[in-house]
Amino acid sequence: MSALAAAASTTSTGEAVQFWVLGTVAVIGALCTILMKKAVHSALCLAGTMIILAVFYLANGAYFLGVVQVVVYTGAIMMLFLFVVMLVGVTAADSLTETIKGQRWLAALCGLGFGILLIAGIANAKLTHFNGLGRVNSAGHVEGLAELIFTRYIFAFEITGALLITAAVGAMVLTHRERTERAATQRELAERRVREGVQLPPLPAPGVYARHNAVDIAGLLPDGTPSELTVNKTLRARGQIRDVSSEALEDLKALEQKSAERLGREEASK
Amino acid sequence: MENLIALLVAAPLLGAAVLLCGGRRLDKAGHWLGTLFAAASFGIGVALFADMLGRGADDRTVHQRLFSWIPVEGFQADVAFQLDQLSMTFVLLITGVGTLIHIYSIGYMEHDERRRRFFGYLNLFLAAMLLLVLADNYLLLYVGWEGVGLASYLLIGFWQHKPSAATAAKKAFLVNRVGDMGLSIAIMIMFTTFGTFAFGPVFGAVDGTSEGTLTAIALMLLLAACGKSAQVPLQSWLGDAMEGPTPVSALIHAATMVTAGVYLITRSGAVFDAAPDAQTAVVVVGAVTLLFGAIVGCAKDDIKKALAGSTMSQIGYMILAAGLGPIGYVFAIMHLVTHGFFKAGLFLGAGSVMHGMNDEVDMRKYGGLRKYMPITFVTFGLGYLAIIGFPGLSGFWSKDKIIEAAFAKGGTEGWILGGVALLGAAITAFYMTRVMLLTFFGEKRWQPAPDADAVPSAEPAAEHRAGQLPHPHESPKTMTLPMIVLAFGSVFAGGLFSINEAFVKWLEPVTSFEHGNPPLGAGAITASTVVVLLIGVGLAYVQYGRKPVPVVAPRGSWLTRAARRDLLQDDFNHVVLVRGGEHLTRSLVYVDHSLVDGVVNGTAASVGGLSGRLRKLQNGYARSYAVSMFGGTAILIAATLLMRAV
Amino acid sequence: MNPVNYLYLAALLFTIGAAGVLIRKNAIVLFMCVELMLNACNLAFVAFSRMHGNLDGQIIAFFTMVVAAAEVVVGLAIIVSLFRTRHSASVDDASLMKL
Amino acid sequence: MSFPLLTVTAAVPAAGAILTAAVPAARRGAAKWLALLVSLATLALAVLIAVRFEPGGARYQFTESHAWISDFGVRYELGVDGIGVALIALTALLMPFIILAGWHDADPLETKSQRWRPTQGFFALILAVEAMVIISFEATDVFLFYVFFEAMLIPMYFLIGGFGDRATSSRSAAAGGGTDENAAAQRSYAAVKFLLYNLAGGLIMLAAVIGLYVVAGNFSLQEITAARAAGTLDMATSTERLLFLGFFFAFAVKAPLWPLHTWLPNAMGEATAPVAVLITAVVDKVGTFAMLRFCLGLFPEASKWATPVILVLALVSIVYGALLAVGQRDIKRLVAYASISHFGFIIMGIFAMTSQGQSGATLYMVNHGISTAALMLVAGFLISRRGSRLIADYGGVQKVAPVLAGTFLIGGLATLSLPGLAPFVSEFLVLVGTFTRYPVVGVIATFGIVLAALYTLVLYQRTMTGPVKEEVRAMPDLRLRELLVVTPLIALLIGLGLYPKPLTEIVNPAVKHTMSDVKRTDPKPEVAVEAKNGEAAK
Repeated sequence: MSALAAAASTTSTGEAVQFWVLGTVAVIGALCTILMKKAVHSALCLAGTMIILAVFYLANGAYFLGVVQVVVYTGAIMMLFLFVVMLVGVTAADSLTETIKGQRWLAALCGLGFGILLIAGIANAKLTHFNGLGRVNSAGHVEGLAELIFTRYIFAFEITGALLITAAVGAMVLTHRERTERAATQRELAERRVREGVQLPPLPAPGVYARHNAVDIAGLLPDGTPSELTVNKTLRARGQIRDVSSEALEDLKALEQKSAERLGREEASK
Repeated sequence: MENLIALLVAAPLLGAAVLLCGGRRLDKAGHWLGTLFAAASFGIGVALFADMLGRGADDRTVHQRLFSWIPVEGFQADVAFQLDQLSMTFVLLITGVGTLIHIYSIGYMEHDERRRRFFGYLNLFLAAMLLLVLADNYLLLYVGWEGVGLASYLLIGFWQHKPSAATAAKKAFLVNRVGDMGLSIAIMIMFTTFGTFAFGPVFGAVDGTSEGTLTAIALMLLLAACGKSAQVPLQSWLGDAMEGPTPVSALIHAATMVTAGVYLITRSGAVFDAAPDAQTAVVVVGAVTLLFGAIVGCAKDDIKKALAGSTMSQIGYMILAAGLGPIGYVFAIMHLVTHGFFKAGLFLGAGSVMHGMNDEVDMRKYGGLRKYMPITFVTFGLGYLAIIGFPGLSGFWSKDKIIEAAFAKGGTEGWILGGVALLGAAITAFYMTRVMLLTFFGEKRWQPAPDADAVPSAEPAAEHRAGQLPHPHESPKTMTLPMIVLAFGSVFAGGLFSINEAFVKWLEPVTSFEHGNPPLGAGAITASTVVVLLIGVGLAYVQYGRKPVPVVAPRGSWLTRAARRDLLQDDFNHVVLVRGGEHLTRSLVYVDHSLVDGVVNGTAASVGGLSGRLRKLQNGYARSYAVSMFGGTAILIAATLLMRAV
Repeated sequence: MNPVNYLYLAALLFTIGAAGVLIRKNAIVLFMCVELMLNACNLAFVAFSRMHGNLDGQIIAFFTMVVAAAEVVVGLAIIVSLFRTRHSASVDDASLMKL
Repeated sequence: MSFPLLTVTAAVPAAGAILTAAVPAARRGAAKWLALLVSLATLALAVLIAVRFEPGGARYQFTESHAWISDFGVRYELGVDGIGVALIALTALLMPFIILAGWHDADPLETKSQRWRPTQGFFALILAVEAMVIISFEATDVFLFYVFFEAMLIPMYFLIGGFGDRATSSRSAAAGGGTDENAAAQRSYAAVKFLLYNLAGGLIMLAAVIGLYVVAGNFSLQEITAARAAGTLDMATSTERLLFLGFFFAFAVKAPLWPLHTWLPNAMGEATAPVAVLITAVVDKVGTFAMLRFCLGLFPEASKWATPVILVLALVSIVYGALLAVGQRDIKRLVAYASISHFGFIIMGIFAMTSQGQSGATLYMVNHGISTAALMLVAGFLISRRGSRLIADYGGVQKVAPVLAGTFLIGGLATLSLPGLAPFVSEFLVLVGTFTRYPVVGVIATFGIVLAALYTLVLYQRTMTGPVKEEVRAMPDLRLRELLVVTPLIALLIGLGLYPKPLTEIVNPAVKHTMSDVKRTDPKPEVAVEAKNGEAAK
């Protein structure tokens, strides 16, 4: 009996230690997933949990699944999530304040009740029988899986294939926007701007007092007040303008003081 | 020969069908056709009569079974006829008087554009009435019973454009229906008790049946008789029924249909004889109606309504006699026949008078007509003498026998009944003399006919004569001829019947007969009858013959006023039944709308309200739905666990 | 150690994921929670597969992954287009179902 | 395998319905003729069934049986007994008259304010109802029956809601204009009410049907009845009662029995007269028919258990319906309440459980169909002439249109069960049959005949007699088409009244079977009579 098969049919002390340690981490990761304010953080926590689950799969003798879990789930699906998070950006939806009356209480109640019931159910079930995978893996684990997939589950397999293609096409249909009219030329844009007369010259550049990432920082007008015009429309809509006017003034003051000191020192050194 | 029985009924029925379905094409000849069919029926009747006379007294009953009518498990109703002496008597009376009245109607209805239909209805009536008396079981009798009710309804309401006529017709039918209810319940009891309702088996099984059951049957039959024969308490329709054309009043509401109750009781003699309590009820009804009708007759100024009161009273006599049992049956029928003659004659006479008087019906506006209408006067006069029981005329023979039989009932009862009958005779004499005096004697009190626009005129072709003074004239021959024939009957029929007790012997095999033993001698009773008769006539003469008659009726005593209003029976009906019924139906309509429907609509509304509340749960937030899904799953798991645990 | 513990863990993770669905408004996070639930199921399948000694559980888990991939693709596409039209990724903003 | 006569009889109108619906709008006149022809063909088939039916033969004849949903033992099982034959004949008979009477009811309207009405649809729906009703009378599989029992609600709903009476019962409508919307609202209220009532009944029945399957294991009426009779199928008393109530409730709504009746006056009032006839003369008969066939056949003990209550409800229906009819101001609603009273009689006859009562009830179904058709269709002709359903809007019609008035009177007389007309035979049988077992009930029900006279004659008096009203002065008498409708009906009323034997002969054996289903025998007469009626005369 190979080592692989042995791992799938018995539980060693090592596995127990691994379960308790990694299990704790997985639960913490799951909790972080639902509690983290930022979507990116949630995604990262979830990815962590998934990797732990992959380890558990391996521990349970599901080697193929364990690898697939890492490759497909953590590698592909979670990355897709991150892409979308990037596309959508940080939104107001991230706020953890509840808007539906009683939703949180109900959710807690249901969650608690559900969890207790589920665990009680498992505890109630007679799960004393423990076979291990030794026999079915005798001809090789992946071969065993393949045999099942391509014999008994062939229809399901084919249909999931069709489903995947459909999903891919569906995603394209949903996200792709067909341009229905000719794009306006530079001339036309310029003429429209003149006609509307709202903002004739180009918009002012943002981040006059730029430091690190100036796209979301409004440029200051000569009197020191920030001008929203200088910030990207999208950011404006999301209310993601960072007002650094006071900070900038303080910086200026500090700079002046520093330079004054230096000047003073130079004078003194003279 | 017995195969002809069906033809008796079929002939007028065919006539009715032809006339009613024939359409306008028959308008010209319709009345002659109708009369022909009636006469044909009479001819068949006479032939059958001759045939019957040719056989022995005990062998005269014949049957004809046409077909099985309603064959249902345990229930056999046949269309079958039975012709015996009793039916024969009726057949001759119905077809005979019927034919005469058909002839009379030719003249009377001359100006009516719907004359064809009138004759159709008359034929329909004859057919139904013949069916009634010829049926050999109660169910078929019931068909005829309701059939005459229908014909009566159609004929009373013949002038449908008059609301009063339409109302009177409806009332007649409704009151009759109450009676019919009695008959149908009686049939149901019979079926439950005997398993059949044919005459023969039922009468044969009377001996082994409890008296209670028989009394129930008899009382229900009495209820039926009360309805059809206008006996208290179901008499109220007869007065109103005078809204119909006069020949109808003569035929249906005097001579034939209203006597069906007497026929029913006589026919069911076996049942009544075995139920003495019911017989007492019959006698009481008869006696009360006798006086009731007579009193009403005294107060009415409308000539037809006065005669209607008289009819009621005379049928009271018959019912009284029929209630006396074997000592009375024969005389009830005998009075029925003689009454058929003289009352039909009287009505035809009244019709003749109205025909000549612009359809005026108020006797106070007649007077002195004997000079203008001699034939009418003579025939009416003979009818008058017959009805008051003038010695020697028909009414005398039959009524006297009834009074004798009443006394012969025996005991206090007998004295009371005899006294009532005598009193009735006196009042009869009084009111008939009053009618006679007001109509044919005294001075002229004619007035222009009422304005046609104000009151839609009853009689045909009256409209163009409205507003003119009437020109009383003798009626055409088609009208006078029947009157003359009937007058002959009024004079001689009673005498003929009484020769050698011919009528008693004729009917005895069917109705059974016992000689009554009145506590007084027959002579004494006859004498007292004549005495009370003279008193009645004398009083009337004092009241109406000696003094001028006011054209507008005086207010009169409370009794007069009550009698004018049919002794307040109508008021009672109106207040209790009509008003009560109206309130009941109105409140039920309300109940149906707001309670029965309301419960359902209320349920719907509350479901709607509830779903309005529940709708708030559907707030559109996907997460809320998720909570319910999640909670639902939790509950399902809990339920599964519980089920496993139990 | 009893492998049933894997089932308890799966139940716990599933419940956490479900609770996340209920309390988060951000569609993307919500989606992640769904994925968490799916993974929890997969864990249970795998554990059962081991207990019963056959591979069918693993096959189902495998199919779950595939379907989850498809679902994520479409779901994220929906989120993106939703965001384009409504400028928000909050599931509460798309509460038009009550009409 | 013999010729599937029953299937064909139901299939002909079904196919006719499809064909009629497919007639292009431009040739809508052809749709009418097609529908008429189909209904006549169905009538011919129904007559064939009636002629070839052997009263002395097997209980169910012309049987057909095919598997339908074999997993649940649902079979396509048809068969007719005498009661079924009588009712199929009635249905097939009335249809041509209904179609003929409704000839112009679905013509496109001139006024633009009202919607365009598909003429073909009207006739197709009528034929669809016919097909479903016929198959309900034929089905001997409970599930099959249930399906069509429910399905006929759909075309009926559209017939009531979509092709309502143009005349309204509000006074202002007669004056003209402005109330189309009001009428449409009333109509849709009536249609929805009809649908909801009957659906509610049907759903409860569905539960009972499923319950029956659970208990009996199949849906076959014949098998279950036989098993019940042989004692091989035991039901707990409470189960049987619950199932019985489930079935009975649905039938009582359909029939309709007090207090489940309120949908009928609305539906009949708002529908056109032919559709009203369709409701009360044909569709509602399925309810009473099913009581006789399914309630008594499947649940004899429970039927006996429920008899007292049902009889009381039937009595209430009789008296209450009649009293309400007296109080109505709307002609069609009056007829509807009269029908409620008559349905009380039918149900009373069924549950009296005597031969006379049940034969009477069956005859009553047929006769009531014909008499109500006669009265209602003539009333419809009358209403179409004046555009008002209010009794008070008429008066003196007799003078203007004597034939119309005459036929109306005959219809009315049939309604009040005048002897000599068909309904008398049945009503009397019902009364006698009830009286022999429950005398008090019989006597109280007899009051119904007085009340029937009251409402009929009041209606006739107020509409037909009296001075001629100005608005009816120009009213034309019956036209040829209308005469063609009324005359045969009246001839039938008279014919069946004088000679109902052909009908009773078909019905009697079926009643005998039903009586043996419920294991009851007629009460014996108290006094033995030596000679039976009839023999005495020979």
